[in-house]
Amino acid sequence: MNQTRKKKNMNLLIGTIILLFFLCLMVISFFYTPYDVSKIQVSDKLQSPSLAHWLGTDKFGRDTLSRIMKSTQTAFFVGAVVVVIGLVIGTLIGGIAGYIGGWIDDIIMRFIDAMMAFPGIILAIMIVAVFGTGIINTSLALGILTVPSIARIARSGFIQNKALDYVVAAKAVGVHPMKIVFQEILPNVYSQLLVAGSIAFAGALLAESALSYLGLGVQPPDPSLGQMLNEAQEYLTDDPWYALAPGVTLSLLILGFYMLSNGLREVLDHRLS
Amino acid sequence: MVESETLLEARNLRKYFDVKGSGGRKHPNLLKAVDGVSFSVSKGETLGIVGESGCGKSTTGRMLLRLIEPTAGQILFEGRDLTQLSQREMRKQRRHIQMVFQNPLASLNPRRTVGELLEQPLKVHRMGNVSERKQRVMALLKTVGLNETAYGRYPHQFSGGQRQRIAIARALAVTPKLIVADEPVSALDVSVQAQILNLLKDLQEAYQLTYLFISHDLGVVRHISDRVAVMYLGRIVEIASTEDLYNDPKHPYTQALISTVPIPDPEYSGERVLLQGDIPSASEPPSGCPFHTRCPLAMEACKTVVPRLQESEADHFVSCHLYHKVEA
Amino acid sequence: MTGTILEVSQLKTSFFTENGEVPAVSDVTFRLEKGEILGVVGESGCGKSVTSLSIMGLVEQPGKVVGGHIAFKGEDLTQASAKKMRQIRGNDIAMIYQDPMSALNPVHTIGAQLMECLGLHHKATRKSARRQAIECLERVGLPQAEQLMHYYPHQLSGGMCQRVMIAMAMICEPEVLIADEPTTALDVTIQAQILELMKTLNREFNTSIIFITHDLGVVAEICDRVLVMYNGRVVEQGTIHTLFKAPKHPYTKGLIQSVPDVREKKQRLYSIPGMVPSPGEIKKGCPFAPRCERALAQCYEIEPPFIKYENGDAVRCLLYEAEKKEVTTHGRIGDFTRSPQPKKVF
Amino acid sequence: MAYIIRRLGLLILTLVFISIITFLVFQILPGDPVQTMLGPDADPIRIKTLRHQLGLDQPLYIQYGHLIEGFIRGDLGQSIRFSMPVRDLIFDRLPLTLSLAFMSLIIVIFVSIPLGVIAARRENSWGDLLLSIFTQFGMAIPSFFMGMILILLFGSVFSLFSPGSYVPWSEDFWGALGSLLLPALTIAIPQIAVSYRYVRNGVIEQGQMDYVRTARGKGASEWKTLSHHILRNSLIPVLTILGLILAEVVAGTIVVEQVFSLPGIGQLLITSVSYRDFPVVQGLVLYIAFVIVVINFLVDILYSVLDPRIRLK
Amino acid sequence: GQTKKQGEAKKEITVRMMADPDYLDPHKATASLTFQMLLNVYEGLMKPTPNGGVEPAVAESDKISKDGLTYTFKLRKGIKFHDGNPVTVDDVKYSFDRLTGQSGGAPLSDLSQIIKSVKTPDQETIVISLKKAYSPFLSQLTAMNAAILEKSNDSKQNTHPIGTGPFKFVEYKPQNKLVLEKFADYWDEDLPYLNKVTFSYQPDDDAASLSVKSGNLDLSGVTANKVDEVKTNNNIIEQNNNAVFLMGFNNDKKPFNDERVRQAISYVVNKDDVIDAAFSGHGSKLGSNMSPAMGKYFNKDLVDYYQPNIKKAKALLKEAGYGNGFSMTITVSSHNKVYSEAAQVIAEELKEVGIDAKINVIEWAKWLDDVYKKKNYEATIIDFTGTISPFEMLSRYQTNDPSNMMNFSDSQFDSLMKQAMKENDDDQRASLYKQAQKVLTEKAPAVFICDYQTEWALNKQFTGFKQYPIYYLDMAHIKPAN
Ligand SMILES: Nc1ncnc2c1ncn2[C@@H]1O[C@H](COP(=O)(O)OP(=O)(O)OP(=O)(O)O)[C@@H](O)[C@H]1O
Ligand SMILES: Nc1ncnc2c1ncn2[C@@H]1O[C@H](COP(=O)(O)OP(=O)(O)OP(=O)(O)O)[C@@H](O)[C@H]1O
Ligand SMILES: [Mg+2]
Ligand SMILES: [Mg+2]
Repeated sequence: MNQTRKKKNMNLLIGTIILLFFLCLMVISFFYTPYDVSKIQVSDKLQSPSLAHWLGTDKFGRDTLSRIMKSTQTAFFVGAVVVVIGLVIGTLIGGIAGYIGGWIDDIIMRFIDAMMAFPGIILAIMIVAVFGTGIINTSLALGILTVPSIARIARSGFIQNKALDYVVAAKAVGVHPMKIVFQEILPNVYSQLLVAGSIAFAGALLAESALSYLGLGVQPPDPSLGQMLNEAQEYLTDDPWYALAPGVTLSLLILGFYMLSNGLREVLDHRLS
Repeated sequence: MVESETLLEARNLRKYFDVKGSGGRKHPNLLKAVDGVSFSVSKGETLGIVGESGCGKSTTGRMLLRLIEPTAGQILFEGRDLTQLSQREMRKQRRHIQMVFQNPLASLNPRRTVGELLEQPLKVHRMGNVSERKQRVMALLKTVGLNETAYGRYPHQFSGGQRQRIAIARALAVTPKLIVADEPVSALDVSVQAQILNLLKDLQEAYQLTYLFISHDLGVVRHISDRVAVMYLGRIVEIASTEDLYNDPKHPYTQALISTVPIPDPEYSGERVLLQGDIPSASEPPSGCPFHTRCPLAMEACKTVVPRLQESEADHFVSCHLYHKVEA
Repeated sequence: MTGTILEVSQLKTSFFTENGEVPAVSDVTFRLEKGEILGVVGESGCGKSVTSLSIMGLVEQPGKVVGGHIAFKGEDLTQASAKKMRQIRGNDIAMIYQDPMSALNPVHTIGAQLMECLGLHHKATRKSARRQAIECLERVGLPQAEQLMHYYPHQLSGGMCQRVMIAMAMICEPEVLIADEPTTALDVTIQAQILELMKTLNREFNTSIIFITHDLGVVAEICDRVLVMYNGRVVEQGTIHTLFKAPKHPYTKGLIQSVPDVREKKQRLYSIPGMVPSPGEIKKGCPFAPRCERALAQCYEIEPPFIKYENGDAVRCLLYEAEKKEVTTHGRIGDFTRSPQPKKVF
Repeated sequence: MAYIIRRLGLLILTLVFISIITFLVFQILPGDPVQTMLGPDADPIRIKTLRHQLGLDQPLYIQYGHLIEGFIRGDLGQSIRFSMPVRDLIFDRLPLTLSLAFMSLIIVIFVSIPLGVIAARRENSWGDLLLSIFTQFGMAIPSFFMGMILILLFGSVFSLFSPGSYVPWSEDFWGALGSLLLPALTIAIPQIAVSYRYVRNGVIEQGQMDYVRTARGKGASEWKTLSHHILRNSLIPVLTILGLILAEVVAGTIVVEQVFSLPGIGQLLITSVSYRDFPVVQGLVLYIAFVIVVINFLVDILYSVLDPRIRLK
Repeated sequence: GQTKKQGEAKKEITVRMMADPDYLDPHKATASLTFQMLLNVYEGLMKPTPNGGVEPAVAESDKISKDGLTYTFKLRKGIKFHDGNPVTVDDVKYSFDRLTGQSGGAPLSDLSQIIKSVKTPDQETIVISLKKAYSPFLSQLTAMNAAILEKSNDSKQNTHPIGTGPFKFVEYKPQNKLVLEKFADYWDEDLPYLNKVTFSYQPDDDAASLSVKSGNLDLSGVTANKVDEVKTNNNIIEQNNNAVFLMGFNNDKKPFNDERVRQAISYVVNKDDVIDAAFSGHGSKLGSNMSPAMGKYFNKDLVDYYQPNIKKAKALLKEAGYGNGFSMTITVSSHNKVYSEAAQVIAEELKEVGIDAKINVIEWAKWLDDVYKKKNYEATIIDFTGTISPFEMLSRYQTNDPSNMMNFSDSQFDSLMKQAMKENDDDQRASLYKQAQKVLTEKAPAVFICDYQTEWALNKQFTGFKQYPIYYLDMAHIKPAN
């Protein structure tokens, strides 16, 4: 709308920069990290940042920077799996509920309500308890948790769109209902889903770290930021660096996704008006 | 007038919507959007439907394609009752009946190029192969007066009038027999409106199209229609050939309607029939004649007895007790 | 009864968007006489609303009045302080809008909204404000005004809302009423009622009204004089008689020609080719030139001057510059009834 | 009235779903409550006897049946781990969690609304941009990390606060306030960002409405327009969000109670899951869900008070 | 914490409660943390002593028959329950009947498999006869295994605990606090010194150390890295826990059914590194399933039996047919970080001999189910908390023992244990236990890592902390410092 050029989409800009930075870090970590990520050298433990260890070392004497680099792999993996699961299942459920409506919608929505009223972290703990911890299971559990909110967004998108003239027009032309759902409506809901997806990505990182904080998230030897924070927590007062490094990284990553989502929203709103 | 072949006939169409009554009463209110509408459209003619907002024009139009399922009634298209068809068969039938909507931007999927939009009906009805389809789309663009460069562009890159041309082209793509045009020019500026009206007329001539033309603008309807039906609160109150209707309106509502249209002529001094009050709500329609609450000529009988649509002169039907005395 | 109450000269209002300056109104000049109804017609986007908002001092960011003067009873509103403008708004100049439903605050009662106006300008007691509000509602023909005071806008029909809007505008008995498409959203039968009401009010209170519309029929019915706007400019100005009987500007002529008539069936409507340009799109010459069938080569080069006639009429067209002196009396209508068949659109 | 009955019906359906989810998850959850409670050193005979005494050797669906039967009678059952009524356990912790949630909500409301209004008034200024980045950062910091930082700052550096030293309101009002302030802040900060966005956008959106122009057209001052016309209307959608935020807040207490070692509902819930204390988990989850659903219900009612269009429909 | 006027001796103490008691009823309770608190409330016929032995409590004296089958106890004179009622032999009999299931209910303890009968010939004598000789029987008679409860309190043992200990129960709020108060009629008239003991729930180590620092907790275990922070106001007492922290193998599963593989791994694991990483260096290395806290029963020669030696380990693996290593999973519980931390160190070290160890962290409840009960695992890391009975510490390695989670089976070990059970002479028994420990070391059913230490921080205003080889915070002896 009425924005001046200069400040336009700072969100998108900053968000993209942050995420690109971490993406680069991740790509580099596949080929190179300053130290072996899992090499334990107890004699080097709990060092403060130095030239040798830019971000210090952890209580096993492992290099924090290397571990942070490596853990971006985990972060992006978990986030991606969660978002894919959430988007695919959520869109399917929400789309069906929204397009068909009636009692099917009622039942599905009550179920979704129930899922949402259910404390997510508890459900995650339960799912992890059943299937075990580890990167895959954690991602699956969090993916399932993302389904309700995405389903809601998808549903409202489908409801909004199905009453619009272009859908009626497609019907009038004789297009099959399934095609209407997936070829006509979906592309118009996708911008909302895109935003929801990037929020879900941030949410996945948050939730993974919360699970890890409770000791139930991604497990060693896969390094994860939440798990690093969990380890570092007890050294907070003496070695704040130990906790701050992964904590700040995590916050920045999540910030990146939030800003990206807001930026996207601005772009999309902008295009609509 | 030459008796011509009937293309479409609507018999006693009704559409009642369930609306959640206040406080969620046990029986939801029935909103009688369309309450027993019958008319027929002959091949090659244009039937105009006018009426104020909410009187059920769009609902009627959409029911003809079963985009809204009628609550009751029949729709005979070339003798076949469309209401009896399965969804599948109905989808096939839609090739013959197409629709043009009021808001051209809303009725075009914003994420499809004009090319895709125009090709879609051809694909759905399995017409031609890829190259034939593309050829046809190009021809269509030309027909409605658009440049070939429009093919790859998106609807939002066009002006309102151009968009309406695209919508018309899409409706034309499958060579339909009937086009239901629901207020196709209401959203347009006067100068563009004229362009589109002319286009519609030219197309009708060129392809022997039949139109059901819905509008609330009496001037526009007069300009384009051969016959006109006037609706009020879900019913047709008068239906006649355009000339008859405009020159000799029978129903008090039609008379009032025509007389209140502002004329762009400062010297015009026709008498105005000012109606009092508002249109009643369709969910709580008055008893008897729906118009009696505003009718300057209302009689006792009008409050209780529902008038029927009857022929008062040749091909001039009106639903009013003034013309058909109520039998006691 | 006579005397100029509002004089707008060379008003220019622009919006400063990310795509640069959008001159929504680039040259508007007119006078409003006391007690008259001045119509403003033009197609969508030609700057009618922005003109009225400029007069009210309500153009919002990123818009700005960048030139010209608005003289209200001798005072230049473009230079007035915010406080002064607040005093004038609602009290001396009031406004009503196209969509009465959305112009009323959905969460306050009709009564509260009516009385707010009085509270702002006359330090009236609640009781007298209430009495005045009820009177005002009755004056605009609303039955059961007492109860109506407690209603919320959504409980009223469109027509009733528009009456409430009018009552609200009239409650402080302003000298100028700006009505921005007050009947466009209404049905014909309701429109007729509202037009009748406005005529009555104009007569009773001698309020000057600027009546914005794009419906030429409405103009003919209610206005004394008309401005025709195109692309942010007044292209023609005149009494309704001269304008409808002897329009000068090719645009005005085209406009009148392209309206379908309820009284008779035209074989074919005249249509102005092309489409309305967006403000600022045409940088040079007459903005109507690309659509004008009588455009001359220079029309694409020089911006035509605003030619004023002694009787108060005016036109902005190069065609009339030469004949300036001759065409002081009414010209003949029908330049176009005999003009060649319009180009086919396809 | 009918509306309320309908809502009540939906509420019950939602609760039934929730209880089924909990039940199903517990059905497949590995682990035995008695063994978990007593640990690996426990005497096998003792474990067997206790399992029998607690009725845990019956199939879970029968236990579930008993539990539901109890619920209908208004009895939430007996905790396995604490051998005391679930109701007592919950009510013991409720004051803490509720006051935590309430304080967070108050903070959210009193910070986000003024911030949102200020940002909206200065739309697209640098201040608006900074505020937007700032609040997003608040959202991006995981609550436990935020908690850690706050503890580090206020607990260790400034020694203003010591975690885990919760005193009930009844014992020491200021002490309770002090011990809940940081946790409440931790929960509130990300929600401030959410609410702020809605307030800001609401104010901007409502500011462009016709009726706002009407108000200005009447000669109303900026302040009057804002307070009288814009704010009230823009708070209506914010209210719905506040319902969601409250749900988030309630969920947020779970992690935050863990971080700050506060003996509230959240802590009870987590230990009860890990100890497989099915009656407590079922009771708590239903309780939380009930609270959330009821809150949404109240929000709807409040909604109709604020918005006459809904009231009279 | 209470802030009393300066100079006045503090008679009330706040002690950290790490976890809730499982039951207040001592016959039902099992968790060592429960008894850490409840041993102040309840007593058995015997009570533990700091050196690992037992001494008479509710009983005044005991006599054991030659064949080790009959134990005769005399009831302590004038001993009272907290409600003021005198303790009678009926109460004693009631308590044993309740434990063994004689009074109708199901048995609550495996004492039912040892005890034949409990008789009360007169008002001050209790005679217990056993089914078979069981030398550690006396140490089974403390409140941990056989608390003496009041018969008339039968239905309320769990909600209104009544015992004979130095403190009486006041109130318990789950996840909040457990409050005890001085029992004025305690049989040992000198004890206790304090008026009130509050166990305050604080599961989080960091929060606990902050509370200790701020004086909200007077007695609490603190993690090693926090010791310096709390030193100023507190005395630090280091205590061996008599726990055995180990990595156990599933001795039935390939390749761990081959003792050479187990020995090889024992040669790889560097216990010092593990102690450093998981316990910040605060632990004493172990060689077998016994801690130095057990005094004379501890075989100290075994500690350095396996020195880290990669060459030897590789040779052993090669011999066993795993020259190229193999992959394995270490399943650990999530309820404490030390397990996964130790696992990370060990996994890293195992890489050196080509063993690829994955770490699977699961919930405690799942661990108990999968690993402990179903024995569905390859290797796990866990700690066994100590008891005062050396027999019990070793018993889980007997072939048919129900708690033999490692599926260890060795006939030599079994016969040594059988002998020890019958042996009445304490020194003889000690030597048998030492031999059994040696068998365990050699056969390596597990890598015995360490007995970790607890750093107790006790507010300088108090003294009198007594160490026991079991989880027992003896509050009766704590007194104001001046
Ligand atoms: N899906 C629906 N559910 C409930 N009521 C409906 C629905 N669609 C239309 N209506 C109601 O039916 C009546 C007729 O609507 P319809 O759209 O046919 O009117 P219309 O004559 O086309 O009006 P307009 O000129 O405003 O387009 C209206 O009162 C409308 O509120
Ligand atoms: N906030 C704004 N930002 C940028 N451009 C604007 C803004 N408001 C109006 N305009 C431009 O100003 C021009 C004139 O708008 P205005 O609303 O006055 O038209 P109008 O004649 O009232 O049209 P309508 O008949 O549709 O109401 C439009 O072309 C529009 O693009
Ligand atoms: Mg319609
Ligand atoms: Mg306008």
